[in-house]
Amino acid sequence: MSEHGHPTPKLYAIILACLVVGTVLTYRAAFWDMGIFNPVVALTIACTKATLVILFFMHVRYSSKLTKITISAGFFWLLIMITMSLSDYLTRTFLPQ
Amino acid sequence: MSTSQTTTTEHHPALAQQFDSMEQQQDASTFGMWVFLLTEIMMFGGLFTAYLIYRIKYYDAFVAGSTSISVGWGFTNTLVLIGSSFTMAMAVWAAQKGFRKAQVWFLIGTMVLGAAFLGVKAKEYHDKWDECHIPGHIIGKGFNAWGGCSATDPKLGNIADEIRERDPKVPKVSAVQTAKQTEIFFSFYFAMTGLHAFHMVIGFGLLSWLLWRAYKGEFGPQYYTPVELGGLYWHFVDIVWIYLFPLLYLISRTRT
Amino acid sequence: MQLNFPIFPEQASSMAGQVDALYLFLVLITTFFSLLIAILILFFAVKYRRTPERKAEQIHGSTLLEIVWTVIPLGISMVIFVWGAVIYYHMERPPVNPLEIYGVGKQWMWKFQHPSGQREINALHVPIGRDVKVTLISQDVIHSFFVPAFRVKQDVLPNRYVFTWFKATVPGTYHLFCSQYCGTKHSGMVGEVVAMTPEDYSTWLASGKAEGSLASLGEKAFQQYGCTTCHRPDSGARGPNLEGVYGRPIRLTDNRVVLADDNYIRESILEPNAKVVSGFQSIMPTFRGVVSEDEIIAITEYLKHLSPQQANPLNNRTSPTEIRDSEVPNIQQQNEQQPQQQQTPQGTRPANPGKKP
Amino acid sequence: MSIDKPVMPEKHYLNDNYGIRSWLLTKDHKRIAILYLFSITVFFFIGGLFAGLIRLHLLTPNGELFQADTYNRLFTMHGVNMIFFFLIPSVPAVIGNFLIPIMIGTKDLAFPKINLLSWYLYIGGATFSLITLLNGGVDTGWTFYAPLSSGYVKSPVIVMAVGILIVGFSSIFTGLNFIVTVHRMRAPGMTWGRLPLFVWANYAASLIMILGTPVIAITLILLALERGFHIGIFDPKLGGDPVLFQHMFWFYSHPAVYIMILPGMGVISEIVTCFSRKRVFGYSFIAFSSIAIAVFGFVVWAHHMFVAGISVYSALVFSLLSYAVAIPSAVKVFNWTATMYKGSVKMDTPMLYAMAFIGLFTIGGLTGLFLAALGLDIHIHDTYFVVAHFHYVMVGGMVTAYLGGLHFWWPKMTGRMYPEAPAKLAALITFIGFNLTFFPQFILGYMGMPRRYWAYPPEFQVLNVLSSAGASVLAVGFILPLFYFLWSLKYGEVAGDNPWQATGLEWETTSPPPTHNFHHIPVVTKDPYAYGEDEEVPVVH
Repeated sequence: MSEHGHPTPKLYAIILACLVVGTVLTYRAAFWDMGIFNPVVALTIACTKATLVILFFMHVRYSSKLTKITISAGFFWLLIMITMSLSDYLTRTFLPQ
Repeated sequence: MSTSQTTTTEHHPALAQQFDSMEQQQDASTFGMWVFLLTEIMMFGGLFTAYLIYRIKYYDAFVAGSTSISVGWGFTNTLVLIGSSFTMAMAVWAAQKGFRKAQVWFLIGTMVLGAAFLGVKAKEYHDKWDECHIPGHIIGKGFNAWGGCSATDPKLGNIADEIRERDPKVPKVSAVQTAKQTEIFFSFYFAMTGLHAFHMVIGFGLLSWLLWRAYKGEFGPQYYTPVELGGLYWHFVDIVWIYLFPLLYLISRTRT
Repeated sequence: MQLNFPIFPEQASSMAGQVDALYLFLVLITTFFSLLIAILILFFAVKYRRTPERKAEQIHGSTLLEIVWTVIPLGISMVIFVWGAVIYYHMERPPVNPLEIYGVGKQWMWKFQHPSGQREINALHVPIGRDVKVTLISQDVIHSFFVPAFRVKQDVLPNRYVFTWFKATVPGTYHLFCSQYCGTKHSGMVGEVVAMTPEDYSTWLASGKAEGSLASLGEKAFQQYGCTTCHRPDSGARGPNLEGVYGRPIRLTDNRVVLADDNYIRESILEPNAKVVSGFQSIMPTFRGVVSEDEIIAITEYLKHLSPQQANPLNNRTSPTEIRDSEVPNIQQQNEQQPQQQQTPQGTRPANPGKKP
Repeated sequence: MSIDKPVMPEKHYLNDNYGIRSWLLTKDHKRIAILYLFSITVFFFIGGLFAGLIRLHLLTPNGELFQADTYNRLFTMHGVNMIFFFLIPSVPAVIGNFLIPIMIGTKDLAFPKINLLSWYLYIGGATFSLITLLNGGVDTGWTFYAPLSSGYVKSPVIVMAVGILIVGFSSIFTGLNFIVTVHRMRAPGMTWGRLPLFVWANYAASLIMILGTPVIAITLILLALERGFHIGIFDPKLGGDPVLFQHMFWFYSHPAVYIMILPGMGVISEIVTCFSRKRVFGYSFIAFSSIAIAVFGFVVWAHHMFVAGISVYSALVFSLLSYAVAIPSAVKVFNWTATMYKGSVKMDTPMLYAMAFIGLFTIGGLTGLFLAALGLDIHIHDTYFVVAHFHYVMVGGMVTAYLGGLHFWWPKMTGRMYPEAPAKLAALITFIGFNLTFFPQFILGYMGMPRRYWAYPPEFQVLNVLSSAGASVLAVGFILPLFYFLWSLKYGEVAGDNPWQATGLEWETTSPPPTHNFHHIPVVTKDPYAYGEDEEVPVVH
C-alpha cells in the first residue's frame, strides 16, 4: 500500500453489498435449471466475488505490479495443475485407431 | 509507545535490524504474505483438482452427497464470512488511521463472526455425524464404524432414493453403490471444509494476538503491518470459502 | 559369475527392432554431445591454462551462438519426440484379431488364462508370428507387466483393465518381470515368457490339462452364480439378455450410452447398479467378494462368445464418442419383440463375418 | 599480495557470540547456514550408509545379505533421506542461506526468525521421520505409490508422511524468504541485470519450492488420511483412483528435481567464471534459462507415468513438453563451455568439481531424452536406466556442485583454506568412483533389470559387481572431504578476504564476514563477473 490511494469505509460497504448480492444470486441460480450452465454461472459469480475481495479488501488494486503478478502466478499455476491433470482424465477413454 | 510520534528517520521500535526503513519492512512483509498465500492457493489447489476429477467421475453420487448437506447453513455461513471480511477490512482501515477504539471493536467483530462461522460448521459436522455421513470406514464395517451406524444401512442410499422419488431422471443407484461413491464426496467435503476450518482456527489465533496488540495501542499510521497481514490472511480464507460454497453445497440443486 | 555377460537385450518381438533403433540413435547423440563437451572443456583447460603472460580475453556473449545452440538441440529433440511418438503409437494401437490372453497380477505372482482354458502361473506361453493381446488387471496393488525382450511394459492397475500387446518373433524363453514396486517380494514376482512356433504352441495347448475352454469355464460360472435366472432371452426376464451385448453400445437408464467392453462388464458384475441398462430395475446384487477376477475374466470371455462376431469389435472402433444414436440397440425392446431369437441389429455396423461359437 | 600474510578479522560472525544458545537461537543467516551444514551432512552420511548397504547386498544375485523386507526398507530410507533431507536443502539452505544476503548486499534475509523456524522444522521433521527407523523403516519406496502405501505395507507410513510434510514447510519458508529477499532487500545499484547467477538460480528454485511443495503437502495429508481412515480418494477398493496419487505426487516431485539441480547450476556459473577469469558467456541467457527451467518444469510431470495407464493423448503432450525443458539446460552447458574459451583457466579443486559437473550433467541430461521419448520409455521405465539417469543428474550434478561450492566458499565461511592436494585427490576419486558406480547401471537398465529388485537374474551380476566396486571408491571420495574440512578449521591456511581474486560482493567483505555482513552497505556500480577490468593477472598459491 505504499502506492497510496486508500479505499474508504464507503467503498468497503459497497463491496460488502456486492458480495452479499453475489451470494444471494449464486444461491438462487443454483435452483434454476440451466443445464450445464449451472456450474458455469456458479463459478463465474464465485470468481467475481473473489476478484472483488482481492482487489479491494486486499488492496491489490492499490498495490504494486509485483503483487499483481504474484497473485496471477498463483492462479495460473493452479490452472496448469487442473488442465494438465484433466488432459489425462478427459481423454482416457479414447483409443487410438 | 504509539503515541510518541516517531518518524521514519528515527529508529521505530518495531523496525527489525535487517531493514533500512519502515517502508521497506512493510513492503517486504506484505510481499512475503502474498508469497505465502501463493503456497496456500496451491495447497487448496491440489484438493480442488482432485475434487474436480471425482466430481466428473462420480457426478451422480456427488449430487446425492451435496443434496444431503444443508444449503441453508452453507448460505448463512457464506454471509457470515463475507461480513467478517468486511469488518476485517475496516479494522485494517482503522489501524491505518490510528483509531484505536474502532480498530479494537472491528477486530472483536471479526472474531465474533469467525466464531459464529466455526459454530455453524461444528453444527453441520455434528449433523453429518448423526446421519452417519462421516467418511473413512474400516473396510467391511460400514460407513461409520464408531457412530453406531449399521453396516448395511448407509443412509446415503436413502438420499439417493429421495432424489429419485422427486426426479425420475436421476439414475437408479443402489444404496451400497451410492454409499461408496458418496463417501468420496464426503471425504472431499470434510477434507476441504476441514482444512478451511483449520485455517479459520489459526486465523482466530492471529486475531486474538492482533487484538491484544491493538488494545495496547501498538498500531498506528506508522506501523500497522501485522494488522494488514492478518487481514490478507483472513480475506484469503474467505476467498476459499467463496469457492467451497458453490462447489460443495450447490451441485445441481435443481434436481431436488 | 558369468563373465561373458551380455550388454544388449535380446530382440524377440516385432517392436524390439524399432525401439532399439531409436535407442542407438540416442546413444549416438549422447556420445557425440558428451564427447564434444568433454573434449572442449579439457582442451580449453589445457590450452588456456593460467600463465603469468596471458590475460583472459573478455567476451560478453553472442546472440547468434545462443540461437544456434537453442535451435539445434530443439531440432534434434523434436526428431526424437516424433520418432518416439510413432513407436508409442504403434505400441498403443490395439492389434486386429489378436490372440487374447488374460493376466491377473497379485502380490506376488502372475496368473494367465488362455482362451482355450489353460491356466499358468508365472509363465506365459505364446506362439510366435501372431499378435498377442494381454488384458491385465491387478487384485491388489499396482504391478507392471514387463518383458524386456519384447520391449513391452504396462502398469497393471487394480479395478481397471488395461492391455498391452506384442508379436513375438524368435522362439525362446524370456524374462517376465514386475517392474512396478509392489511390496516385500516384488523381485520375486517374476516369471518367464515362452515363445514357441505355432506348431509347438498347439502341441503345448493340447498337452495342457485344460478344464475346457475359457468360455466354457465362464459359462459354468455363469450358471453356477445363477446369472441365468435373470439374464434370459425371454420377455419375462428381469435382466437384459446378454447375447450379442459384448462390444456394443448400450443405452442406460439416464439415456447415456456406454460401450459394453471388458471394463463395463466387470463393473456391472461388481457394482451392478452403477450403470443400469435402460428399461431395467436396479435389482441385481453385487458379486464383489463372491466372484474372483479369474471368473470375471471367464464370464467376459463367455459373453464375448455369445456375440455374433468372433472378432472383438472393440478392436475396430475408434472411440466411444463416435457411437451414434442409431447404432444403439434397445435391449429391452429386443427382449420383448423377439423373445426366442438371437438378434442384434447389424445395420450400421461394418460387416464383420462372424462365426457363432 | 602473497607477501603480507592475510590475517583473520578480529570480530566476525563465528566469534561474535559463544555458547549453545547463541547458535540455537541465532537469527544470523550465516549461523543458520552452518546449522544446516551440520545437519545435512549427518543426513547425507546416513543416506550414504543405506546406499552402501544396498550396493553391498547387490553383489550377489540371490539376495544373500538382507531379507527382502529389509532391502526394501533400505532403498526407501535411502531415497527419502537423500531427496528430502539432503538434496532439497543442500545448496539452497547451506550455501544459498549463507551467500544470498551477502551477494545482494544486505544485512540478512528478509525474515530471519522464519529462517530459523525453517531450520527447526527441517531438523524436527527429519528427526521425526527417522523415528520410523525404530520400527525398521518404511518400505514403500520414496514415491509412496497408493494403494501399496495406503493399505498394503505394514510399516509406519503415516509417521514418515508427517515428517516429510514438516520438512516440506521448511522448504516453503526457505523459498519464501529467498524470494522476498531478492525482491526487496537488494543493495543500491544491485539491479536484476547485476544479480549473480547463483542468486538467479536460487530464485528460480525458490519459485518451485513455494509453488510445488504445498501440493506434495496436501497429497501426503490425503495419503495419511487414506491410510488411517480409508477415505477412498486413492484406494481403488473404495472407488478411488491410484493414478491420481501419481499425478499429484509428480506435480511436485518432478519440479522438485529442479529444486535440487538449479542451485547447483548457479554454483557452477560462479566457479567457472572465477577460475577462467572471464565474464560469463551469455549472462542473460543463463539467467533466463533458470527461470525457463522452473516454469517448464511444472508442465512435464506425467512423463513419469507413461506406462501407468494415462491417456495416450496426454502422454503425447507431456512427452512433447518434456523436451521444452531440455533446451534451457542445453543452453546452460554450452554457455559454461564457451565461458572457458580464451579464459585463463586454473584447475583448483572447485574448478575440477565444476568441470566434472558439466560433463556428468551433460550425460545425465542427455539420457533424460531417452526417458522422455515415448516409445523408448516404455522399455526403460522403472529399470536401472532411470536409476542411473537420476544419479547422474543428482550425484554427478548436484552433489558435485555442492562439493564444488563448499570448497569454493569454504574460505569465506570459515576464514581458512582447505588443503589443496587432498582436495584434488578427493575430487578425482569421486569422479572415478561415480562413473564406475553408475555407468554400468545404464547398461543394466537397457538390459531390462527393474529397479528396486532385491534379487536379480545371474546374467546381471558382473555389471552389478562393477557398480558396487565403484560405490566403495565413491564412498572414499565423499568421506575424505569430511576429514580435511575438519582439519582445516584449525590448521588451514588463513584465507584472507578474497583468496580467489573473485568478483562479487561476498568477496568484498571479510572472511569470515562480520555479523551484519558488511561494515557499510555496499553500493554496486559494476556488472557481475567484471573480470579483467583491473586485472593484474593474479596467480593464487
